[in-house]
Amino acid sequence: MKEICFFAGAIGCLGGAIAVIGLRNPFYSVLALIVHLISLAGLFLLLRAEFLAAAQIVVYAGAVMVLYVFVAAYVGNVEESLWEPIPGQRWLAPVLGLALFVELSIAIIGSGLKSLDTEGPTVELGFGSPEAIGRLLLERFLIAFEAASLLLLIAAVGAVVLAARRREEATS
Amino acid sequence: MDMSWYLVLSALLFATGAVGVLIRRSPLVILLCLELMLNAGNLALITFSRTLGDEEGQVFALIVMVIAACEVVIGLGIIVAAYRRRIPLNVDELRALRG
Amino acid sequence: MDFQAPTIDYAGLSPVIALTAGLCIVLLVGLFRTAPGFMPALTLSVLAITAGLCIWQWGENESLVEGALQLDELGLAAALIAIFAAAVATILSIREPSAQDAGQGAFGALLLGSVLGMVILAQAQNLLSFFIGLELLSIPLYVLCASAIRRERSLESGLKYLVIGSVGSATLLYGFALLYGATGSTEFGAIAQALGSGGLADDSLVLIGTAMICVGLAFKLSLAPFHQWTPDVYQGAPTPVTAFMAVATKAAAFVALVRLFQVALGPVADDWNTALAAIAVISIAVGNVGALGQDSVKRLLGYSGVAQAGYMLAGVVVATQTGVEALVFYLAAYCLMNLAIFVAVVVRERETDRGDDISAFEGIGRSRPWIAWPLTIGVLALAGLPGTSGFIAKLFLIEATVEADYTWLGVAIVIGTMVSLAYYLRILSAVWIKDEPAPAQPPLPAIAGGGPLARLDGLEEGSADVSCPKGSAGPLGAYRCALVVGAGVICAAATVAFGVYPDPLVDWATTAAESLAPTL
Amino acid sequence: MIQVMLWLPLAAALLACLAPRRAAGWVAALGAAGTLGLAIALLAGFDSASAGIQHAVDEAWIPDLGVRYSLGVDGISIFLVLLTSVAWFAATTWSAIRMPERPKTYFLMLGIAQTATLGAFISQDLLLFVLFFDLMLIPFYFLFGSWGSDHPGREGEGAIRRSPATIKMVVYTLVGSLLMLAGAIATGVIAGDGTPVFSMAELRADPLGEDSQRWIFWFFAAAFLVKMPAFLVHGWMPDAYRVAPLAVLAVFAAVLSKVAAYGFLRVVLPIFPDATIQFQEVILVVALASILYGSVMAFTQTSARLVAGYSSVAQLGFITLGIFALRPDGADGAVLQMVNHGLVIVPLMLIMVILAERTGGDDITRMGGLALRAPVLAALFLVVTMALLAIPGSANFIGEFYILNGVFQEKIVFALIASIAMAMAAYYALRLFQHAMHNRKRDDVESKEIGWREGAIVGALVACIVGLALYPGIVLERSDESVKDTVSAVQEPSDEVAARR
Repeated sequence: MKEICFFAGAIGCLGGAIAVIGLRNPFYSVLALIVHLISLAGLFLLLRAEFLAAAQIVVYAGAVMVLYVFVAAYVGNVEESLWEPIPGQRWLAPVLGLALFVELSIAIIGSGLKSLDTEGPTVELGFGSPEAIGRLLLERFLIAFEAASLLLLIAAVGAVVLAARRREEATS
Repeated sequence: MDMSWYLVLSALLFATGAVGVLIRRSPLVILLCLELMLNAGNLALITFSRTLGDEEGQVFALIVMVIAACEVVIGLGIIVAAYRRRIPLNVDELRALRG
Repeated sequence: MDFQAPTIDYAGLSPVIALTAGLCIVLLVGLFRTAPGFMPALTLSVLAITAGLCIWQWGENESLVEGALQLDELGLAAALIAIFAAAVATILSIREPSAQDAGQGAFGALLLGSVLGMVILAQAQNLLSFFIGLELLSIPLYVLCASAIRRERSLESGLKYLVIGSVGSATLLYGFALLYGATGSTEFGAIAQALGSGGLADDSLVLIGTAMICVGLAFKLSLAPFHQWTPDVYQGAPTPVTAFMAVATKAAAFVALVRLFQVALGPVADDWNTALAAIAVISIAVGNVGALGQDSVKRLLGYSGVAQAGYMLAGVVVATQTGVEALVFYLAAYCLMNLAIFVAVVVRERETDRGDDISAFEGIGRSRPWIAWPLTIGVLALAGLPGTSGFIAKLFLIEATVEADYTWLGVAIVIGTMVSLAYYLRILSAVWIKDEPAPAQPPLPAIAGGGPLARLDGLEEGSADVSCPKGSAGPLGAYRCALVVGAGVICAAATVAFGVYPDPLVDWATTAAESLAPTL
Repeated sequence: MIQVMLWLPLAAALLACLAPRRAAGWVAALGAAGTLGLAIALLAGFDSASAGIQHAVDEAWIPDLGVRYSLGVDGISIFLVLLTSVAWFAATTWSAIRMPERPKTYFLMLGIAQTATLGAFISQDLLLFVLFFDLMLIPFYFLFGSWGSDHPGREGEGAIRRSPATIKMVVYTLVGSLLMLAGAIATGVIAGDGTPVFSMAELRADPLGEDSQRWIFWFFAAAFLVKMPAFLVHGWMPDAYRVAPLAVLAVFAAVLSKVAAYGFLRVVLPIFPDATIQFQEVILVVALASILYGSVMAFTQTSARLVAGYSSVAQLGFITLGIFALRPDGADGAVLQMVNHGLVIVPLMLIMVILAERTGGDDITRMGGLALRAPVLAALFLVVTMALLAIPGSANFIGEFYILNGVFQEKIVFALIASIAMAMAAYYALRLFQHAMHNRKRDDVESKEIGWREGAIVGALVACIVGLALYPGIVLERSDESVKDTVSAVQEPSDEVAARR
């Protein structure tokens, strides 16, 4: 059962990812990323990260992607040209990507860590629950938590700075 | 399922994202590809968190989600600002800066 | 609920708290209409308070908030450098179009946010704080780079920086994930323990993870071959932002790098020091060669920054006490000399319509001694000539490399310096040898003949006015120009002073480096 | 006292910046005069029987790096200090009379340059020496660049512009200096145990291993040969000489090249004795090549500046030859010759200023006919020329004689070839004089007597030349002990080598 869930999630995840980089219309790419994100949330569930799975769906697939959709619609879904300025970049990039993948796979498979070849230790019931995560955030990772909230504030300020309409512009 | 499978999947996602950053020229899609790379990192973190049986990795992943959201906001902000000023944002055309 | 609040040493955390509070205050006050010059003054006072708190905490050495941050002299040293750079950038940003566009309040808040990120990054003692600090540093900078949204180049540079910076972050994150997976911890101390005890040192996860961390940080530190964004972003960003970015980011990121590599990855030093040495040499070569043909001073400084980062990396590679001392010394010296140059760039950018092109500096040796001298001293220091702190800094570094049996790295630094002379001298020859192009400026007052120390007959006659564009003359104008030029003069004077009497700065760097002593 | 002497020029120059524009030059000149006075006082208090360092000052400067602020003079450096003070006094006073544009910066640069040069001569710490050696160049970069003039160049070649010419000079010489910096640091670190040691005395007492010496030797030799300049690395010289302002060129040519020769004596011989012996012949060949090349070039040039420049190449070749004979008499001659050559070059350049003003350029084919109308100038020039060609009776003759004597006993072939070059020197010196003074006067040449103030400066310098010619012992007696001491480092092993053969 777990295997089936994993492969379903993995296929959705990877298919979404490949569609993101493969589709020429940015709008479709955004939709593909949503598929990817939802499948990923499923995998998170399999890994006993319930809270993160929920956050992934609510925050990411919900809020952030809506932003993407709006911008994609606003900027317009201009088709990307197939003309390539650096000849060979198209086939060079996959080669680099493949090399990266092989290298990472070697790292994973070649690792002497025993625990990687298991399904993971049994964990108690509360693992990955909002309570457990929240406790860590407020106890051990308080600084990171506060910094992250400040980061959100700064991002908001940044967005305002970038989006503000200037006087001259408004008049012209 | 062995945990290695999850990790290999995350490596694959990371590589896909990296390829996307390299071959795509629309900044919007490049932002999407950055998401892919960060998500790959998140998947790895959560997998390890499961392997090790402690939640640190999950907290890390949560913070990364926040960071990714912030990057998206700024990136989209720049794209919109550029669009409003009719600046073509094809990353390869950003060559006014090339010396 | 058995919730246990962490023990927080508020005194130790006070610089971080002061910056956070200051950021919010600046943001809120910025919403109201205030007298011009008030917002920068407010930002400056926040920075001053933070600097004061850093100095107050100097000498403390403890772990803060459950090991998230490490309060020690090394982190505080980086914080002080970043704060100084931010102060100069704030002064430079007064009347800067991009800051006006963004609103001085937002500009100040973003700047403070970035400084906060640097302070956290420099003190980070676990992977999570490290990562969030790095992002808190970078994200405001992306916005600041793009903040001159009327200029096409600024937006481009912001986007480019964002994309490349995020690629770096993602790579770093993946490296962190692998390291976490292999060692089972995010704390530097625990990671070092795990690496030191078991047979983990040669594990492929650790190796590849370390490699990805190197690459990710190399993106952030603009080390070759991950430097391509640097010249573009330096050129496109508003100059005060470039000045801040060039100096402060390096300081914070290098200190964080040295802490991460010495403390957490210390047991596997053999894995990374060859790789870092290779990156250092490539950066020295690429940066110096790239700078040769540049006409834009900001681009030139971008490439030279790549080379300088290569020099500094040598201090990390050697992994000795002297190496870290040399690194901290170099960072401080680099801060002073670079800012002296950027002051001149900002002034000339506003005075002429030639932007930051090297021709904008032609003949200013005659007409604008108050700008020309800081610029000259800064460039001489970057080139590592004696009589400036740049010389002592190079001396320190080379000595560290030779001591640690990396003589070839020292020789690489020397050869890089030789190449760099060619482009640094181009700036000087524009300043002192070429004549000022005929049109443009109105005839100048008698100060033209004054030397750098002709303070007495210079100041009243309006050396301040001389360095000002016509447009901003007004009650604030003269004052502001005195401030801008004064910042440059102070940086240059400090550069010379530490070149002649380096002891205080050496002691300072030594104290800072000693906080890593147990792990070296 | 030695400290006051070192920093006085800089202090005076800074003071000059505060002084009113008119007075700036005179303040600086006063500083130079004071320095000269102190240098003479140093000589007066000098104990000629001792070989060691006198008037020593030794304080920690950067303890963490092992760099010490360590000064002192011995029988070799005392005369070079004196030469420096004399040359700078002449040039500064001369400039004060003529008042360059932007005088404050000009005199500031001149002051920095003097302090740096004095520092190089009196520092007893290897890194301090390197620091001053590098620093020396920077003010000259500005002086050449800002106050020099573009040179029209010879026919068939384009104009020589200041900016590239000065950059070329700085890059050439600093490349050498930076290598030297690396070499110096390596020496200190290798010699030190934990903390590096840069004290010359300690380094001398405990030389490095032969392998280290071998490569570090070349780092130092490169710096010194470029600075001299020696043949093959002299590429910066012609352009820089042609664009430089002459009063500045006077001190530059007179003193800076001597720092390089002094460096061989002070640093290379004592600290790297094994390598010196090993590479003796290589350096001798370079020196000989410089002599021949310099002499040949000197009598084909039409620019008076280049005649002086190339003759310097030849003279420095001679001096190097003397030093690398590795015998006391050769080195004695080299020290004497350093002083002589410096003393000759300064008045030569200053006279050149006058000639250039009268004829509108430095082309010797355009000069001429001044001897009758300006007898004093001509007479002064004659004495200088005679000294330049080392006529018997001049101190230069004695210097060259000592050098040749030294080389003769060591390497006879080199000595024979070098003596040919002496004859060549006679030719180009006379050619210069004849063109400038005798030939028929051209119409556009204004032949006027030298002004009294300028005349006094040149006259005083010429008096020094004559004085030294009458009593060269003043130098030889005092420098002998130090020279012997210096050369002894390389002598014993050298004799061993000879014995083995």
